[in-house]
Amino acid sequence: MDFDLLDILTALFLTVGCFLGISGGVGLYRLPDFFSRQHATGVTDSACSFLILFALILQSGFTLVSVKLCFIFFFLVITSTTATHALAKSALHKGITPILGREDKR
Amino acid sequence: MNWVGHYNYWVAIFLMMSGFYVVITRGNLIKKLIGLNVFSTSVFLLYISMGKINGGTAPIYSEHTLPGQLFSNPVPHVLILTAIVVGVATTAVGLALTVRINERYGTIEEDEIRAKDDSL
Amino acid sequence: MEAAVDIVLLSLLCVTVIVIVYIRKLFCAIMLLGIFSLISASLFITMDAVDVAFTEAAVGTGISSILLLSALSLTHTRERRPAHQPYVALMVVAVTGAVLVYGTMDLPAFGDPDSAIHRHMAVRFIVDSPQEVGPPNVVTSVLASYRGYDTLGETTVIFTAGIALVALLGFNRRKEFKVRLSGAQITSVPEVPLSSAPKVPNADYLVLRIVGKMFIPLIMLFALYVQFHGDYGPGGGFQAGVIFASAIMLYAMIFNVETAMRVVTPTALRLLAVLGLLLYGGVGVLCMLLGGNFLDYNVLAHAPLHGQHLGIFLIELGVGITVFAIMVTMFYALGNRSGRSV
Amino acid sequence: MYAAAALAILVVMALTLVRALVGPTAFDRLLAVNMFGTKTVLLIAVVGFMTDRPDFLDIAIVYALVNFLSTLAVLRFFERQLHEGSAPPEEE
Repeated sequence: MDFDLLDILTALFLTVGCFLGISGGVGLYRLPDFFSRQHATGVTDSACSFLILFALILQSGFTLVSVKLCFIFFFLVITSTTATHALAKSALHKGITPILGREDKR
Repeated sequence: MNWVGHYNYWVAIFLMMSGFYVVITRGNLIKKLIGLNVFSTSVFLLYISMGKINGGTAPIYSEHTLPGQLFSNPVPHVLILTAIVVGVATTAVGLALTVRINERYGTIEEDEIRAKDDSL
Repeated sequence: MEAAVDIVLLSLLCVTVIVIVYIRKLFCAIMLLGIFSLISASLFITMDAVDVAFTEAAVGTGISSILLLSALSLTHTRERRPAHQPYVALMVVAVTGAVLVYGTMDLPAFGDPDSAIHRHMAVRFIVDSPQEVGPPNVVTSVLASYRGYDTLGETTVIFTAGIALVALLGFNRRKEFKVRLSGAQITSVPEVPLSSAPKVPNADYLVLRIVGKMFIPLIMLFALYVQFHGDYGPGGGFQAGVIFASAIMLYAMIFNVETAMRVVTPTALRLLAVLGLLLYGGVGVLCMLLGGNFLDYNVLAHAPLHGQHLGIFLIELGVGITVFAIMVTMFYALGNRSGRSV
Repeated sequence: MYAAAALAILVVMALTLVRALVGPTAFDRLLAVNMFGTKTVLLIAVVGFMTDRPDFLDIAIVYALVNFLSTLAVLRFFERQLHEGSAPPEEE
């Protein structure tokens, strides 16, 4: 099939977005303590959702669908960051302290 | 008999049996309610997976659907739509009963309640 | 390709359930139940059940985890180690499971078009509904018009559950709660008078309050969109009522339940619950007065299709109001039980 | 193309699920649930495009809006535990 620019761009954005998502997942799985995991998900979450949703917007052009996708992105960015903020505040409030530096170096 | 065709039903039965298992063995009332929730979601899964047709889309006419479009079966969707909200309502009544039992007996472990009840 | 997504989601579902069964911390079980409803909602989407996925989404994250958590905070959060060995139960469950799996042997494979249930009712609904009832969303037309009487029954079930909850728990939590049982006073839950309850430090939830103030009107507006968009896309009375209720719950999460109860008072909720059901039944009786049968919307307007359109609009509104009022009543009753702010 | 994106998101969901099942402290599980919610939003959008019925994004909007409600509920639940000093959920 003929590869026009739009399809290439969508494929590119999708792969980068999914790569970021997977790196976030791996970060969530492997990092040692709560706050570093939260850092991993916080960073990749918004970036990955932006790239994937932007790739879908490219595909749907100027229709109601891309308006909905912009809404989703707007809500997603604000709610997930608020949730991460509230989570971190409550964790600190509860006394979970982040690991500062490596044990032998501290 | 390809297992791919029946995988949905087997997963639904597995969920049903695990919900059933939780209700039988666990004494904690809230854990039983969670088991009932799992059980009812498995029934929803069974109904919906029966309604799906390969190549069919959701039963909504829109400019995306061509005239001869094959639609999935809308009838199980209607049944399950109301069943979910009714399920939440009954879970809430169950939780209210659990709260009252806890205030009355001070515990929500089944055998402790039975012990306290006979002693009165 | 959808089959692959389907199978992976189903396997994730099984893994989640196994851990839900064996986890003893109830709080974590409720968190996993949240994930369980997330996976089942995306499963419903891959199986073309869009309205059902909508309801499961709105109910799963919004209502059921909050109600479970409110009840959990009033009871112990850890389950005791089961006393007796579960081998008998395991055997019983395995046998029933095996019989059921044997039963599914002659079920038609997943998704083949000529299985029995697709031939009779479904074809009639899909083919006739645009001419007879009108809205593009066949599920809404079946829910509201073909099965209007059943939906009236289901709304009454939700209404009764709300009454049961208020009867059990009630809203009054200020007075000392004493239980008189055969003379001996069993337990009296010491009510902490609200004034002395440690003021939840709302001040340091500044970010939450700002975002909440921004999002509560958005959620309510979206609920109204869902309510009136039910004919053309996924949505309808049930989903809209639940989403509206989660907007009020968000308000209660950020400020405490008392302020939320001053905003949406329990008496207003009782009135709304009754009003919704009355609207639904009233439309049915109105159809009878105009010469049609009960809940036969053709007579409501000059042309049958317009009558159907008006009828479905009104009863979806009635369902939405009742579901909203009952969900918020449940949240108030459970969340406010021990006098401490949720 | 969408199928690959959908499967990638499913891999991320599996990893998040592992953290939710294993997660030592309750906050890890809560973080995993929150991330699982955002990934479900993306999965719904991609599957909608995969089956070329993209007009079902309302469900993704609902999730995007309501997702942080359960996180707030849990935080309030912890706060009540802290204030009452009743059995706080034991940290393992």
